[in-house]
Amino acid sequence: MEDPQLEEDQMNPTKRIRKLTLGATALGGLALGAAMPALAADSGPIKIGVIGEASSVAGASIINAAKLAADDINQAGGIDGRKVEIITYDDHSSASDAVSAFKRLATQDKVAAVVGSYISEIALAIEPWSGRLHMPYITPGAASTKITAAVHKNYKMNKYTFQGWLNSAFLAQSVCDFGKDEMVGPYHMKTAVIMSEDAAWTKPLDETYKKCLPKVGLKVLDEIRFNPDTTDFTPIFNKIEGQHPDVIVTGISHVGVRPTVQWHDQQVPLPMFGISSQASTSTFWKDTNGAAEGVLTQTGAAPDVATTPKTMPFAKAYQAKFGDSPSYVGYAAYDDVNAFAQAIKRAGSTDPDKIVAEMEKTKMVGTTGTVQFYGKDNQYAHGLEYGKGKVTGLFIQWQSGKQVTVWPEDVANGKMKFPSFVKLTAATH
Amino acid sequence: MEGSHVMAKNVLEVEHLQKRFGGLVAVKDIGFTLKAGEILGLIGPNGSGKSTVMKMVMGIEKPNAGRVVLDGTDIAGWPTAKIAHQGIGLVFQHSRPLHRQTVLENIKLALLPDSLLRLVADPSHDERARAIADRVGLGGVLDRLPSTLPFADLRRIEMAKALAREPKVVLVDEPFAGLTPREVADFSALIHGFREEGRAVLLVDHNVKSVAALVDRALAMYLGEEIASGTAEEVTRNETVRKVYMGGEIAAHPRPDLVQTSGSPLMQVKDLSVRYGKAQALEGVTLDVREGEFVSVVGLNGAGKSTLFNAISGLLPKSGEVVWDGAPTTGRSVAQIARGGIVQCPETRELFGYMSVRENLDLGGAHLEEAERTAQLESLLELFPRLRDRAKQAANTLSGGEQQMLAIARALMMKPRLLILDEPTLGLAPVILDQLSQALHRLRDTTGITVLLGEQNVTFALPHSDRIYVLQHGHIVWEGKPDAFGAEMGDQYL
Amino acid sequence: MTAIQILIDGFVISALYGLGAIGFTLIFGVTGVLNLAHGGIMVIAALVGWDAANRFSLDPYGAAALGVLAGLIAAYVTYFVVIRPIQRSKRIPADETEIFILTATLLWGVMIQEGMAYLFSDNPVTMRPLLPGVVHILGDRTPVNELMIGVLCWVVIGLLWLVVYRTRFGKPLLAASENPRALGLLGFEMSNIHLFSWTIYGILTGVAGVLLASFLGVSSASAGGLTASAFSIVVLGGLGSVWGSLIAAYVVGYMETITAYVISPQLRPIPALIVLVLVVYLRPQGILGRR
Amino acid sequence: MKTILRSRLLWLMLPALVIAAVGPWWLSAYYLGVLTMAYYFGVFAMSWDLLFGYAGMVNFGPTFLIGLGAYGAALLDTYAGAPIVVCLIFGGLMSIIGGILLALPALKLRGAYFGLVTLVAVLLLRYFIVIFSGFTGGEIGMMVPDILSIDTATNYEYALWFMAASALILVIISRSSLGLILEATGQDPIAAAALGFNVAKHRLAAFCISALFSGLAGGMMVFYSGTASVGTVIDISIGVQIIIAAVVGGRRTILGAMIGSIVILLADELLRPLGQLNIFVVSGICLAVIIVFPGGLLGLMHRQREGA
Repeated sequence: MEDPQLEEDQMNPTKRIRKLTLGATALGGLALGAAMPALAADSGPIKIGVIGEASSVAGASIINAAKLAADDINQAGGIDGRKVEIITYDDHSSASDAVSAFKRLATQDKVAAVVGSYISEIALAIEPWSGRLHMPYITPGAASTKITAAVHKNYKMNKYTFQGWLNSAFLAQSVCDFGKDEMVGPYHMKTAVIMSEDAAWTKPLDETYKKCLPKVGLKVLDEIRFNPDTTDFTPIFNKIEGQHPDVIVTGISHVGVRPTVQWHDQQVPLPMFGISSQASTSTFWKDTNGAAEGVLTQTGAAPDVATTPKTMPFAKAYQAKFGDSPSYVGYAAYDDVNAFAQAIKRAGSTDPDKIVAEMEKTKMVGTTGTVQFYGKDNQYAHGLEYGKGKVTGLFIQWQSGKQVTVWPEDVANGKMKFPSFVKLTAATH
Repeated sequence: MEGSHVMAKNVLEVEHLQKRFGGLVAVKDIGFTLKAGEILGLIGPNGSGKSTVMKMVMGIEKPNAGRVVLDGTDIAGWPTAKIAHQGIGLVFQHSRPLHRQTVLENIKLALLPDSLLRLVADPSHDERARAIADRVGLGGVLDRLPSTLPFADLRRIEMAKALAREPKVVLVDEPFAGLTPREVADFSALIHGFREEGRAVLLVDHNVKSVAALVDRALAMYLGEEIASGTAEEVTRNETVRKVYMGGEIAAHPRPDLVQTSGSPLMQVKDLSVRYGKAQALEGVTLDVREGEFVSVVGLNGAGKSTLFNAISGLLPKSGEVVWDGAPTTGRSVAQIARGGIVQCPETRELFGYMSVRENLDLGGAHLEEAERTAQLESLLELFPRLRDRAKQAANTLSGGEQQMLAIARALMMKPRLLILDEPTLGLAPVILDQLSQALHRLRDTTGITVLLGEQNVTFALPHSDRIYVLQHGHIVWEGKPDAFGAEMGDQYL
Repeated sequence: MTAIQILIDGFVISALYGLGAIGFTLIFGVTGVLNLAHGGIMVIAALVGWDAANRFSLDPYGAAALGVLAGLIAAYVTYFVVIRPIQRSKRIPADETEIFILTATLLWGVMIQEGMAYLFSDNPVTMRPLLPGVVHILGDRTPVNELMIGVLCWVVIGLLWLVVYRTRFGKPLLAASENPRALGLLGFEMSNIHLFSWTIYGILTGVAGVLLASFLGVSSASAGGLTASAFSIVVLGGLGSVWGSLIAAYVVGYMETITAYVISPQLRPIPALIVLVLVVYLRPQGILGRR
Repeated sequence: MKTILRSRLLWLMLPALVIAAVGPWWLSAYYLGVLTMAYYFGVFAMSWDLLFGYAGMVNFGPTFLIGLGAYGAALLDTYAGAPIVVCLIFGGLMSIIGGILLALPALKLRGAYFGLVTLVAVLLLRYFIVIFSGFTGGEIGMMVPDILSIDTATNYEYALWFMAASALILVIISRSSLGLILEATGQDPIAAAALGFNVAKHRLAAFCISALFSGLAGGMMVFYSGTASVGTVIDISIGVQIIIAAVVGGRRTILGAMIGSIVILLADELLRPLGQLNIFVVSGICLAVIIVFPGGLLGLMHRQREGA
């Protein structure tokens, strides 16, 4: 305290800012954001940062769902009386924007934890920073197995990262399970072609597809990976048709509208099932002008299916507040904020290591099932646990403008229906 | 100095130089020699190919055939930078100095070696640059930025830059364009200085007159060919040269019946001045044109005729006033002036080359009523029957004469009240000139149109004209009836 | 079978490329402007058309018309707000106008892209097909809409040809691309001609955007890519040459389609890009460029 | 007059550098991070301005050079485990070699054509990286094993001094004999050739210098963020941002490009609370600046001084 300047600064932070602003005009706006005072750690609201892709339907629902979760928590009295405050940033679907938003949340906004992004590339870019900055981070949608592999391999460094949604391997497994029950079973289908976009999350997806599809009786004739920039899918469908499979298994998320519309317009006679993330959003029907009829996708939950007691109330509240129903990422983001809130409550502090320790103990009934994370010795360390009684996801199909849940049978509220141009016959060869 | 003349052998020998641009032969078999300490004037009107010759010597254009021998080495076709190293320098007409550097730095630039590794200039450069600046008369403005200098000083910078490389041969493009008489004297002295240093100098200019006092010899070009060479006096007296510049015998055919000396003129140009950047192109020009009159503005290339016409047409910013039909045209757009009745048929013709003859004419008549347009088209095709035959041909496939007729006809399609004809004879063969002359005559006699003609070729202009203005260096120096021209101006013109 | 598919697909894609590039080359030829916000204008037409269809429950044709109108308005805004102030600015040296227009239209393109993403998200959207269903041509199954789009492209190109070559409004456009100075001397106001060419540009680009949305789908993020493809095609064909652009569009369209079908959809754009580089190196004026 | 401007700018830059150097004492870690990126962008923009402002070449593909440097460094680090300094130098070399291969045939092209070739080069590099995704990480990008430092302040100082050194060297070059000749060739290549300067040689030299600094900065950025990805070092949009920064800051000034980058990236961050619209607003402001003040920010200072 010898330095009077320092003392003054501490006593009057705003004055310090003003002084710096005046002093550093030569550097333009440099000083404007300077030295935001650290809020005392244990009073005031608990802040949770959210990074979303506001321009995409899935990313936007991260932001919306997180806000809804905070409202619900606050309505129920907050975390030990402290309110939860959500601070959101748009990353414009860019890894560098996301990283700089993450840094801003950690170092300036002083949040306790961050929920962010459904894009694996972005989650992978954030992961090292979560380690470096000791900032607990969970992705509500990124499915790459690399995220959890990094935690497993270097736990000490990467333990701050969690995967709040099923990873690609589990997604693929659930697709295979569906294929067995609904494609091989009733229609005696024997062959499939995999059609996936070239992205981080589809690599483990395709690998698992290639392992588990033959196990359920679907021979993989070909694996087509295409650039997410692709606009014209005619050559791809043409090539697939040339191989005469019974069904197309999809792994698409960055694209969705184009392949669906072109599948419909060209009347490709093959059914498609698998992951088609955009089809899980409620605007997909409008975006495709109804070409989505008959499209199947795996998703986290459906607004009219009570996967857990929490599912429908959340979906209703979301619908009421934002006008459309949440995408699969929305359900996960809602659960993730709640998981963090509970972990903070149990930890009794916002100390990152304590939060992480409590997150690892999570066993919470969320909107998509019971949320639990694998331990550090599992190859999917800090990944969302998959399986009956945990989280499995479900399959929905677009029928006449509505998403109908068709699998698993215990929650299904409709039967599969395909447009007339789709031929549901087993292979002739 | 006299001694060096005798001993000097040829520094530069140019032989059988030829250049084609597509189908057009721009330079045909040109040759000349230059000794150290000699000044050669390369003259010719616009489009004669003189600039192309200069560019080929400098390596800016590659010759199709011929030799350019500098000190025994054939440098034809070499890259420009290499030719510069070999000892040829060029003083550009349009100076583009570095705007953010001072005069001194601009001169130092020229002293720099062509090396990537020297980041810091040799300290001796400063001294040399100052010496050069003193020589060309820039000593007092060394630390000023070019944008603050008058035009003549900008040209001095160009001169200094060329000098800095110590060239054996100096090419000077239009040495006196845009200069005042005093400055002309200064520059003449400078160029004289080159000779005294033993450099060979090639002056490229429109006409002999401006360089006559300076050159040892001159070579006149026309349509890519040499038409005369010898001393300046010989070239001036040469029959072909006189024909090219003046058109041969001076004869006048004014219309005595046209007595319209009273009444307000159709167009009055009042104290018109135009500057190109810093160069004064036109100064205080005043003239008028009355209804039905055929007025000619004669002057050599570069005197300012096109500048005058472009200023009248609103293409150039100007000071002074153009009064048209009683009201100043200030503030009107080019198109408004044209639709108002002042239609220019420019020197460059400005045809739509890829469009047909008919389409060109239709564009000219686009503002007329259907019936009127058809009638006008018919009467013009009467006047220029060749155009009728060529109606469907693309304009750029026409011969030069046909293109000129098309340009005139297109302007006439607008039914102008005043037709401004700029250099219609440019680059045309004598036979075509006759046809054009006849057409103009018929036009004058049958339609009663008002014409303002700009010409270098006095012989072409005189027979049609009711009145003549002579333009020199941007000034009107003479005004009168055509029959007085021969006596009062004839000798001074060339 | 594949050959016919390549033939039909390539034809339609190329026609769309051509239509998208014609406006770009026309506006360059007549007014000397390289509009790097070109793709953005196509995107505006597509997204506004799509949104209008949903919002007002319009039929596909009404929505398309609204989309084209939006493209036209966007073209006017580009001209009056971005380009004309630069062309008339006294502070910008004449020889630098070009780089300023390039930078300004780049920025404008970014603004359009971000603005559209804000309003309509960056999800790709497709306009309802003008005609639904498929037809079988020599055993090949082709959507009627695709054929319809190919035909419509050529109808629009034909109309453009009629306007430019067969009406008194069109001739000055052609003339302006050759010699704007002469046009002024013949009493044509250049500002009117510019306005007219931006009108044609807006309509052409709007139609291209709407048809693209109906065929392949458009998102706000497509803006940059569409500009790059129009730019490439126009340079390949010769800057300012309408017919050159059409030829280049077919060269690029078929090369891409053949690559996608025969080699791999992944490599689709590569051969065309290499050809583009070669052409620029060996014949910078492009296929039909004059200079 | 001009010398005054020069020295004034320098006098202004020195205290600014001192203020910036003690940044870690008075700036939040977050702003240090933002400025770190801004400094690397500053080097990109200055390299671009050397080409455009002095040599008169409009390079639409600065990210071609940056990407080569970034990926060159990243690949060497990942597959050979070389020390960071070696990787950086290798990246710079890759950038120069790629720059020469691109520039040699392109140098004779004018204006828009040169621009187009550089643009296509970026597209080709991008596809190249995507096609060899097994090696390069494709669109996803690749993680490099080494990073400069995990400490924000250290990273900040690295970037600051790298930028300051680059700025100094580039300013010296731009005002050296070479810069003078470059300016002459940029303004009027024929007149420059007539003065005996080999225009192609000097343009190539400018291209190499620009490539070297772009490549080094690209490599530094990789080791700062720990990743090399198409979206951060190659995408056309990054190139657009660089060009805009240079023009908004004031073309032909080198330092203006640096200032432009810092101002734009900071503005981007300050406006981040606008969410989705921040890029829209920043672009709009830049558009207004170049239309109303074509001289850019530095030009604005110049004008005021002239007025005074």
